[in-house]
Parts: sequence; structure tokens; C-alpha cells
Amino acid sequence: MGDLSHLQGQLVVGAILFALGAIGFLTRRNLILIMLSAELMLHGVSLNLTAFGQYHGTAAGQAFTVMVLTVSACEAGLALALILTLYRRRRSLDVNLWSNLGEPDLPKLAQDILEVSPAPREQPLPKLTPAGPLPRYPKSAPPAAKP
Amino acid sequence: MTLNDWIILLLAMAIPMHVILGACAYLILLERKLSAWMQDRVGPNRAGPMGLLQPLADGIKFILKEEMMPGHINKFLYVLAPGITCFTALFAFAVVPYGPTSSEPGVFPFIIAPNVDLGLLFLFAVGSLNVYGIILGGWASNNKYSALGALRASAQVVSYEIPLGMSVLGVILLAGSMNIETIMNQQIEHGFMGWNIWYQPLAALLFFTAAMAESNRLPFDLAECEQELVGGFHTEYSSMKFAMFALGEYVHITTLGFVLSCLYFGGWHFPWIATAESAYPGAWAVKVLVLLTKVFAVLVLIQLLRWTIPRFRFDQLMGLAWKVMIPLATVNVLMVMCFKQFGWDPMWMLPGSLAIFICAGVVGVQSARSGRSLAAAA
Amino acid sequence: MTTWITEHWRLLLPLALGWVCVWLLMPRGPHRSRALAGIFGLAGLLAVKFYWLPPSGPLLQDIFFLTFAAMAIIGGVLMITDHNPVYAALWFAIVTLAVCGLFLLNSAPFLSAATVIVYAGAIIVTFLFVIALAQQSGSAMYDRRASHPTLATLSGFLLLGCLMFTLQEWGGQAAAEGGNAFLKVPAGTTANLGSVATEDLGSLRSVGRSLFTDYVYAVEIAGTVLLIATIGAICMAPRRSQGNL
Amino acid sequence: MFDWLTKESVLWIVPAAPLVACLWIVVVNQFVGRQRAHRPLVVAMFISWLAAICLATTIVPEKFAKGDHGHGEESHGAADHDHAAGHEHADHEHADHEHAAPAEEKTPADETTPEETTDEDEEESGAENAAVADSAPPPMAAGAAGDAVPVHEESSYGGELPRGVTYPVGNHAVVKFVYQWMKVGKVDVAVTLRADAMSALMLVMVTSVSLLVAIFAGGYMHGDPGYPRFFAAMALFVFSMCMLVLAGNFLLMFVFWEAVGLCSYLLIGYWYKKPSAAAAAKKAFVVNRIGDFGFILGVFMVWVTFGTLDFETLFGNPAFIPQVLNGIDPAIITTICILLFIGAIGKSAQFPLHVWLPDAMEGPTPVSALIHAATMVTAGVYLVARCAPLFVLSQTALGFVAIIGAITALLAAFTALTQYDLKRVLAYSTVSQLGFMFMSLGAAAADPVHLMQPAVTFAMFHMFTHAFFKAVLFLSAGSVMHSMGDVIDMRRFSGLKKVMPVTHWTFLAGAAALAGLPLLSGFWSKDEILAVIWDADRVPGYGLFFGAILAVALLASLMTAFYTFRAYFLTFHGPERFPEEAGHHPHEAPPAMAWPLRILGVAALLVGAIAGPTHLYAHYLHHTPGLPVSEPHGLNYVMMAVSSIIAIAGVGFAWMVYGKADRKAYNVQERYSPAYELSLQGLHLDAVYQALVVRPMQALSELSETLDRLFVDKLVDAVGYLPGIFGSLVRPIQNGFLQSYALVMLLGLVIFVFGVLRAIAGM
Repeated sequence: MGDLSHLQGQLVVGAILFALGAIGFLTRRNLILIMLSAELMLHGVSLNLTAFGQYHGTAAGQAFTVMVLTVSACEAGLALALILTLYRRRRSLDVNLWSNLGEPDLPKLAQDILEVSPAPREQPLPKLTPAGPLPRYPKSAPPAAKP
Repeated sequence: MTLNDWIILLLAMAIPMHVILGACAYLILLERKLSAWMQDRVGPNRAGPMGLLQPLADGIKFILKEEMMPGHINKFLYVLAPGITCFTALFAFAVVPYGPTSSEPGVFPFIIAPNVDLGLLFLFAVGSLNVYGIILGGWASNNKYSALGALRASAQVVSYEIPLGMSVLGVILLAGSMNIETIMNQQIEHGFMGWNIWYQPLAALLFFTAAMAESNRLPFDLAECEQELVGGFHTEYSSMKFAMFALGEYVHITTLGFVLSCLYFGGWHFPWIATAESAYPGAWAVKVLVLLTKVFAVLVLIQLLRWTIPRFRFDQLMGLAWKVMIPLATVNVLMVMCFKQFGWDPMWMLPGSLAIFICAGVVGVQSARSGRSLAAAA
Repeated sequence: MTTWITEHWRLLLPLALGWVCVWLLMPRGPHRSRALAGIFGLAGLLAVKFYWLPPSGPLLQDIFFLTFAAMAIIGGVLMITDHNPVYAALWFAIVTLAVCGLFLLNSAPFLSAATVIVYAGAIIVTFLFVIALAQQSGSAMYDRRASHPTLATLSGFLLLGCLMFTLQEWGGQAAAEGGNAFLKVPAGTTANLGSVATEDLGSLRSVGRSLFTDYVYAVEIAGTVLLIATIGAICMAPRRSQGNL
Repeated sequence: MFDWLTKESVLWIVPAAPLVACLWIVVVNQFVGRQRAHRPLVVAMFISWLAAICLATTIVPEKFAKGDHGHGEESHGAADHDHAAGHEHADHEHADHEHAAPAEEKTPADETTPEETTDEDEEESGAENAAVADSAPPPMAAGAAGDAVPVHEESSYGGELPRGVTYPVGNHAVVKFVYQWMKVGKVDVAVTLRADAMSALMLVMVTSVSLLVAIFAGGYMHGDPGYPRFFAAMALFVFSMCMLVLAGNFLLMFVFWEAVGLCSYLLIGYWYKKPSAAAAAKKAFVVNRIGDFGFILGVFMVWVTFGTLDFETLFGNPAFIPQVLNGIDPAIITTICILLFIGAIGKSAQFPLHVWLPDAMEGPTPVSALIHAATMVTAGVYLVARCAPLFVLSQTALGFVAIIGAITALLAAFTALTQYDLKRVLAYSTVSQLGFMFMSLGAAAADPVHLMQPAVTFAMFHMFTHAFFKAVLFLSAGSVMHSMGDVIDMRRFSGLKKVMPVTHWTFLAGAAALAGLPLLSGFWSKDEILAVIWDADRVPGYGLFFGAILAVALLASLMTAFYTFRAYFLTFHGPERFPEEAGHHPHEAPPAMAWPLRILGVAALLVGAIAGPTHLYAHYLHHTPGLPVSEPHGLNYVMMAVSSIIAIAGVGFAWMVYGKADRKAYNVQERYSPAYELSLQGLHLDAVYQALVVRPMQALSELSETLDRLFVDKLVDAVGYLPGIFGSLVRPIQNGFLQSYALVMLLGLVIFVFGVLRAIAGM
């Protein structure tokens, strides 16, 4: 039998990770980050499993964590393939764009959904995410393009 | 722990760190000399006799050069990236023995972290973190060439981790352990013919190839090939940060040399000179020298290869990993499993490996002839 | 109600602090006060530390545990709140490393290494996606605005509260009963479930034995799942003609 | 070699052959050999005809086939009649007494089993039954049929149970179980083929006329684009008609009752591109539905009253019906009979519903000959005759039948006087003759006990003879039509005697038979009908009623002779005139059409003479189980004389008006007298229907349509809006956003966990 307070600490951390993952799953609108949030929840679960396994002195917890690892690897592969497919359709990672199954004439949740205009079908070269200091958010509407 | 133990521990950590860092500088000199020799040039010859002080000069120059920090970069990650590379390369050395290991108290252990059961796994885990340095450096530079180099490097590393791990599975199965010391000692007990190279020649070849790809050495340096990407992920780096990338690479191949020697070439064992029974005074030094010689040989081989084999194209690179090395490694593991399961004589592993290799070659040539070559398929 | 709150302030205080911190950090446009959120978050972490994580063993182990736990929690909070998906992925890598450290403390070195290897690959690929697919200039609108920030954080922390309340009630009970009642396992079952000597718990051998004796079906199923997932990913991934990167 | 040729096997061959032909034509001839589509039908009809003949010769007890004309009176108690075979039964008598009980166990179900019916067996069983019946006390000879239900001699039937009704026993039907259709609770409906003497005669009539018409149609329809369709429908019709005749229960009969209606519809509308044909088909269909509605209601009432629809149960045991009717209001049986008769009115084109039959002449002429003269329209007569055991219990219903028949006969004959369309003349004539048959059936109202058997017998006999001479008349008209280029208006041609000698002679034979010239078919059968009415007239208390009926019948006979020969003289006498559609060479019918005409002509002349005065037909028919028996009637020489005079008078009058060479009276239609106009327009019945039925129905339908739109639809809409209203309350949840769903799930989880914790920990 293991140490109870150690176990409790591990469980607390696992619970916090799980809750954070759930919150992230609910709030992030980026498809990739939604997937990462799910992985975060899995981390919390794995932590619980190993902690209990150590507390009870069995390898069962670790065995199940191996399962969790497998499933999360599968999930990552499938989810990324899905995300890639979705991205090719809309040229955006916004999950709220995929609300076709909803009732048609309801008011949209977020006003900025319509701001994402569909990108051209094929891009000759990927435009990569810039790494430098972020540009300031425009306080007002951007100036009209010069003729 | 007594003071003596502390001193021994500190020494065991300090010696390899510093020796390797220093050796890396001279490895660069060696590489330059070798390339000069292969290209019929003289090479560096100004600093010191025969250019032996050249590494010193290089180091001073690196340190003293101006720190270029481009304005459009992500500064934190930009600085962090070479650190990660260097750190992971050196961190991997924690479980690699560099001499006759011993866990007796008061005896010099010749390994920083003795008795790590998961030594090989740890090695792979830390080695896989290496790619973070490259990809963060490439992305933080905010430069298309750097980013493309980073993309390539990440794809390459993720792909080659699989044959790397699978190629050592055979050795792990034979030894029944992931501890590098155990694997080495198990070979040494059986003498010269106990070296794993006699049982796992194919796995050794695969491991060598995959590890070279992991460390981004030629002919696998797609991440930094000058003709296409200027400098790849380190285009924007200069002075000491660039040197740290280079250092990380050399530490990486040094680690490769040690691991290859320990896993497949019997570690410090050499017949008649350094065996398990040899107890003459200074035997430990001979053993260390034997191991270092083996590592040196591997390093020289790698440097010779750099000027022997041209760089792969990117699709060829991926094809090699996914369509050649992974299947071969799988077949090799299957073979070892059969030998273990059915208790066959291990001496037949050598012809078995050769047969697998030849069969693969025949199949490859036939499919190439019939127009379904790997390149065409890719 | 008031008495309940005063009785359980140990539980409620860190939750409230944490909720304020996460709620403040939620992406909702340009206006958010990171400093305030940081103060609340640190206060919440300290509250958790003092009320929930008492020193439990050797000093070194405690230090490691606290370090890794803090890394994991802070990394998690920042991962789910950062505007930049690249940073979010990086924070997730930090969380993964911290969790691997916690695995080490749970005598699971094999899992630690395996998680690093697996997640290194997975996260690197995620990185590639984030970098190549995400926004072209600056952070996108959908990364700067969360959906249901208040409701989601509230329900998440309610869930956390429920979990921690459980821990508090049963953990205290278990401590009172000498640590045997935490998870009541019927007698005779524990011994069969891959029970190993404590000193042998962390070794790869015991994990392997457990995996390939008691849980061999689980392993087979996991292998099948992997195979199917591979096929599925290959089928789903859109094909493009060569040279059109 | 012919062991398989038992009664059961020929029973199913009769309908199966045309069904196979129908499928063959549909599957094969639709694609291969479209212009040879008549061959399968002809072959099938030949097989079917042979089978029907076999059936007819084996269905009755053996002694009849041996030439003994005993009509079953040896079966009932009064054994004072001649029966040449009586000694046979005497031989069996003692033995049968000894094992009478086992013989009584013989239930109708046993007869459905395919017994190896060799001749000896058949004779044996027939003799057994007869012998057992001999020993049973009259009049309730129920035990013979083996019904386990005890029979009360003193029946407490509420009405006037016809005392003294005697039923023949020893005449059993052949029943073949084919398929269990449905079995729901007490409703046990099986597809059962059942043949007795009446069915066998009907089958012989149907198949022989069908065979000849099929041969005729092969020539008549030559070159028509829908050739296979025509013969497929014909085959389907023959199959349905045979099944209608052979149906073992009311429901099956109703099914094929509808099926023949469907075939009639298909064949009337055969040239569906012609608007008048399409309209006629629709009219026939709709008008028939009215009658069918009455029929199905009658079937329901039979089911409710008797608890069974099976003919064998209902009619096979003479005691069954009186026993069931114990203590039941006699109005019920009257209602049943009238409802069934309404079905007959629709199908047999009686007075209120007869309007469809003249319009049905839009179909091809072979169809008119087969369906609308010989077979289908007589199904109503067959129905009433089949249900004679029911009708015998209700004088009211029989009186109703008689009135309807009389009205129809007179009305149709009057209408036929002035028609110019040759086929319409014949159609009205058909209606009129069917009226005669119903008059005959209704004549039993005066004294059901004694008159039912002759009434049924002579109605069926008239139907039999009528089938032949009406078929030959129609086919001759078809031949004329064929020759004249599809012109049938008698004002446009005349004097075809020389051009079409075969047609002329056959038409003349048919016309003479129809007119009832002495010693021809129509004479014998019509005379019997008049004799039955005469007998009814002599029953005390019914003199006035049946006197009027008799007068109507005589008047209708006179008119029949007149209009028949009017058509004959207009067509075949006078100057030779052809319409331009006929081309230059109006020609005699080809052999495929001429030979059926010849055969039918001879049959029309002789059938009555062979079967009538010899009582062959009557004796045969008396073997029908369930048919009440009574004393045989001799020939009524007074009526014969009267009807001969009437027929000759009618013919002579027609010759005076239309037959003279100068044709003065030819343009009689130009002298528009009101009576003439009335006759020509068929008493304006169509206009009356239009005003009385169609317009009110239209108004009613418009009214109900408006009501439906304004109230019912709105009500349904209101009900439909309710889910919409409820749905709109919860619709915002279904916004399609993944994270909203997940949030709701998490909230639910939290609430659940919270509740569990609260319950456990007392939070």
C-alpha cells in the first residue's frame, strides 16, 4: 500500500488537468486545440491510473495507461486527418463553421463567423504562421485598400 | 554518500561532458581535414602545427562574434532552440557507458547514471526531443527557408524514429534487457563471437542509417541543405547559437558512435587485449581506449560517408524510411522472435540476416525493373 | 448554505481563485488583464498547495512533485487560454513533460519514456499542422474569441469541485481508517490483478508481464485499434498530386 | 393411364388452363409472335372445355351418366316416382343400415381429401349416401350429410318456415382445397374449388362459348396493335369466370366477381384512346361498384348471421340454414337476399343499374358476345340460383326479384324497338332476356316450396340457351361490322343477304331462336319461364300480381320478336347498300370467323330442342345439392301455343313494317312521335340519372370539399402546428455548434455527479 497523501496529491493534479482539458474543449474554437484539450483530459486520466496503480501496488494502472496511450495516439492520427480534410473544405480551423446540422434560421452564436471568407481553393505555397511579435489588433476598421 | 562517492559521481559526470565537448571541437577539425584529404586539398593548417589549434580559434571566433538578433523573430524561442538541441544531445549521454562499468561503491563507474533499466528507451525519448530544438529554431526565425527546413527535419525525424526503435528490438530480445550496460556485458561474457554484430548485422546497418538520419548528417541533411534552403533551420543563427547547433549535431553522432559500439560491437571488449578476464594493471585504461577507438572508427566512417554518398531527394528519403527500413526491421524482429521462441541456434542469425538483405535487394531490383520503383511509387 | 460554505472554504477558495484566473485569461478580444489573472492563479495554486498538497514524503520527492504539478497546471491553463495556437501546442508539450515527470514519481518510468516518445511524434505533427494550417497573419479571430467562456469555465470548475469534494470526503475517511478504505477492493481480487512487489513495480518486466498475461486481450484490442486507426487515417487524408506542396 | 383424371384434377384444370394461357401471353407473346397471341388462348380453352365436359359427365351420380334420368327424387322420402336404378339401392339398403353410423361420420372435410375416385368408388359413395338418406325420416334428412348438429324437427323459425320443403340428398359437390387464404379468429377463408351440377353446367356453357369466341376473335381482331393485350385480358376473364363459378365460398366468389368486373372494364376500354370507349369502361366500372357494394354487404350479413361463408357448409347440408335461423327475425334473411340481389342487379344489368350495358358495346364485338351477353352478365342469375336455399325462405325477396325482372324486361324491350345501332339492339335484348330470367326466379315467390325448383331450373335453362343464340347474334353482328368497316349503324347498310350468306343464315338462326319461334331454343326456354309464371299465377292470392307479370312477359316476348326481326330485315334485306368505309368489296367472314358462327348457329337452333322437351337439363340440374326439389312439371301446352302465336305475330309485324322491299316505313324515325323518342333515348334514363344522381352528388362533393378545406384541413393543420410550437421552444439547443452540445453534456454530467454526491455525502 502506498502513501495516501502522495496519492491524494496526484489525484488532485489529475482532476485539475481533466477539468482544464474539459474547459479547453468547450472554449477553444481551433480544431487542433480542441484535440489537444482532449489529450489534456487523457493526461489527467493517465495520472489517476498510475497513481492508483502505485497506491495498490499493481501494474494494472500502468497497463491501462498503455491503453490510454494507444487510444490517444489513434485519436491524434485520426483527428489530424479529419482536421486536414475539414481545413481543405473551408480553409479555416474554426469549429463553428461546421454547424450545418443545426437548425437553419437560428441566430449565430458568434458574430465573427461571417468574417471568415472562404479562401481560394488551391494555394500555390503555404503561407506559414509568422513567429515574430504579433501585430497590434486593429482598433478600427482597416484602411481601404489603395486603388 | 561519502565524500569519496560524491567526488567520483562528479568526476563521472564532468569527464565525459568536457571530454566530449572538447572532442567535438576536434571532430570538426578532423572532418575538415578528412574532407580536404578526400577532395585533394590541404585543409586548415594555419593555427598551430598542422592546424591543431584551429578548433580553439574557431571557438574564440564564435564567442567573440557579434550576436545578430533579427528584428522579426520570436526572441524567446529563438534563443531557446539551440539550447534545447544541445541539452537533449548531452542529456542522452547520461545512460551511455564510456568504459568498463561497475556499480561497486568506490569504483569509478564510467557511466553517469548507472543501472537505468530503461536505458535505451530513455535514449530514444531524449533523442526524440531533439527535434523540438530544430523546429522551434526554424519557426522562431520567421523565415521561409528556416520554416521549410524545420518542416522537413520534423518529418524526417518522426519517420526515422520508427526504424531506429525497431532495429534495436532484436538486440533487446537477445539480451532480455533495455539496459545498455547489461547488453554490453552480455556480449562480453561470450567473447568475440558474442558481439551482436554477428547476430544482428542487418539491425546494425539499419540502426546506423536511422541514427544518422536522426542527427541530420549527410546524406540525410535535408533540413539544412544549402542549395535549397540556404542553411535550413539555422539560417538566421550566428555566433555561439549557431555553434551550439553544430555542437549538438556532433554530440549526437558521438552518442551514436558509443551506442553502436556498445550495442553491436561489444563495447570495450576486444579479444586478447581487453576481455572479461583481463585483470592486468591498467586494464581499465586499455578497455576505455578500446571503446574510444571503436567510437572513433564509427565517427570516421560517418565523416567518410559524408563525402561518399550524395544527398537524398526528399521523397527518396521518406521512401527509404517507410518502404525499405521499416519492413526490413520488422522482418528482422520477426526472425529474432522465431529464434527465441523455437530455440534455434543463434549462429544461424547471420545467414538469416544476409538472406533477408539479399531477398530485399532482389525484390527491390525486380520491382524497379518492372517499373514499379520506389521513386515512381512515391 | 452559508454554513456549508464556511465548512468547506478549504475546497471553495482555490476553486474560486482558479475560476477567476481562468475566466480572466479566456480569450475574448484584446482586453484582458493577464497580471490580475496571474495573481489570482498564483493565489489559487498556493491555496491548493497548502490545503490540498501537504508534504507527503522525502523532501526531494516533494520538491519534484510540486514542480511537476505546477508545471502541469500552469501549462494547462496557459494552453487552453493562449491566443497563439503554436504557443498552445508548446504549452501542451510542457504539460506532457510534466506529466511524464509525475509518472516517474508514480514509479512508472516506462510510461514516462513511452509517453515522451509517442507524444513527441504526435505533438510534432500537431505543430506542423498548427504552423502550416493556422492563420496566415496574426492570430485568427477564432483563436481570439472563446465560445461560452463563462458557462464553460463555470461548469468545468463545478466538475472539478465535485471531484475534489469526493477526494476530500473519502480521502479524509480513508486517512481516518488507516488508508485502507480509499478504494474498497473486494478481498482476493487485488492479488490477481497484476499485483507485484512494490520495489518491482516500476520495472519494465512487471509492466510487460501484466500486459501480456492479465491484459493480453486489451493489448490485442489496442493493436487492432491502432491498425484500424492507421487505415482510417490513410483513407481520410486527402491526396494531392506530387510536387504541389 | 388416365388415373390422374379424377374429378378433383379436372376441377382445377378448368380454371388453370386459361390462367396459364394468360401468363404465357403476357410473358411470351408480348414479345414473340404478337400476332399469334390467340393460339395459347384457343389451346387453353380447348383443354378447359374438355375438362368441363369431363367434369359435367362425372359430377352427378353414375346412374345419370348411364342414361337414367332420375333427378334425385329417389333421395327424398316420397319414393313413388320412377327410378330405374332403385334396385341397386335396395341391394345396398340392408348393409348400409348396419353401418349407418360410420357412414354418418363422413363430413364435408373428408371430401376435400383427394380420394382415389375410381368409378366404382364414386358409385359406391353416391349409393351409400342415397341409401342412408332413404332410411332417414323426411323432411329433415340432415343426417345424410353427416352434420353432427342435432336437427330439431319442430323448428322455431320466427317466420313462416316453408313447411314441406324437401331437399335432395345424395347429390354432393366436389370440393378441392387449394390454399388457406386467411385464418383470423373465426374467419376461416380458404381458396376452395367447389363444383356441383349447377357449376358444371355453367362451366360447360362458359368454356364452350369462350372457345368459339376465342377462335372467332382470332380472325376478328387480326392486325390490331394491342393483339396480345386483348387475348391476355380474355384469358384472364375466362379464368376469373371459371373461378367465379367454382368458388367455394362467398368471399372467393366476391373476389372473382370483382375480377370479372375488372376484365370487363379492361375489355370495354380496350380501345382506350377512343374517348367514348374510355367513358363506357368507366361507367361500367362505377355502376358495377354500386351493385358490388350490395353484394359485399350481403356477404357480411351472411357471415354475421350464419358464421360461415362456405358454400359447402351453407348449402351442402339442407338442415343447416333453418337450424341457424332458429329464433331469428325473418327480416334478416330478406335483407340478405335483397342485398345479394342488388349485386346481381349490378352485374346482370337490371333495371336501375342497367345503363352500363348498352354503353359497354364500345368494346370489341367478341367481348360483347362473350362477356356482355353470354357469361359475365349471367353471373347475377347464377348468384341468385346458387343462393336459392336462402331465397326460398323469403317470399318478399323473391317478389322483389320478380318485379325488377319484369320492369327490366319490358323497359329494355321497349328501348330496343327503335335503336339503330345493331349492337345496341342486341344489348338491350340481353338486358331484356336477363329480365326474363329474373322473372322466372321471382315466380317462386308465389309458392317457394313447390315453385323454387322449376324457377331456378328454367332460369338457368334460359340462360344456357340464351348464351348460345345471343353469342351467335353478337358474333354475326361482329362479322357484319368487320365487313362494313366498323360501321354498325343499320341506316347505312342493308341487303347483306347475298354478300354475306353465312352470316345471314347464322344471324337468322339466332334471331329466330331469340324471337322464340316454335321448336327452337328460345321457344323452349321462354315457354318454360312463361309456364312457371303461369303456375305462380294460379297460386291463390297471387293471381293479380303474377297476372300482371305474365302480361308483361307476354308483351316483352312480342317486342322481342319484333325488334329482333326488325334488326334482321334492316340488315340483311332490302336494297344492297354499303357504307364507304367498307371499301369496294364487302366480303364474307374468313373461315376463322365463319366456322364458329356455323357451330354456334346450329347450337342455337338445337340446344333447346335437345335439352328442353326431354327435361335433360332439368334432371341434371336437380342434382345440385341444396336445391329444393318439388314435383316435376309437364309441358304447358297452352303457354306453348300462346307464345308461338306471339312470336310469329311479332315477326310478321316486323316484316310488315321493315321487311317489305319498298321500305316505306324505313324512315319511320322522321315521324317523331313522343313514344318513339322515348324508346330511342332509352326512356331518358341517362338524363334522369344525370339529374337525380350525378348533379346532387356533384353538389354534395363540392360541399364536402369545401367543408374539408375549411374545417377538417384547418383542424389537421392546427394539430400539426402543435409539435412545431413545442419544437420551437427547444430548437435553440440544436444550433449545430459542437461545443454547445459538449457544454450541455458537461453540464448534465455535473448535475448528475452533484446529485449523486448530494445523495451520498449529504452535501
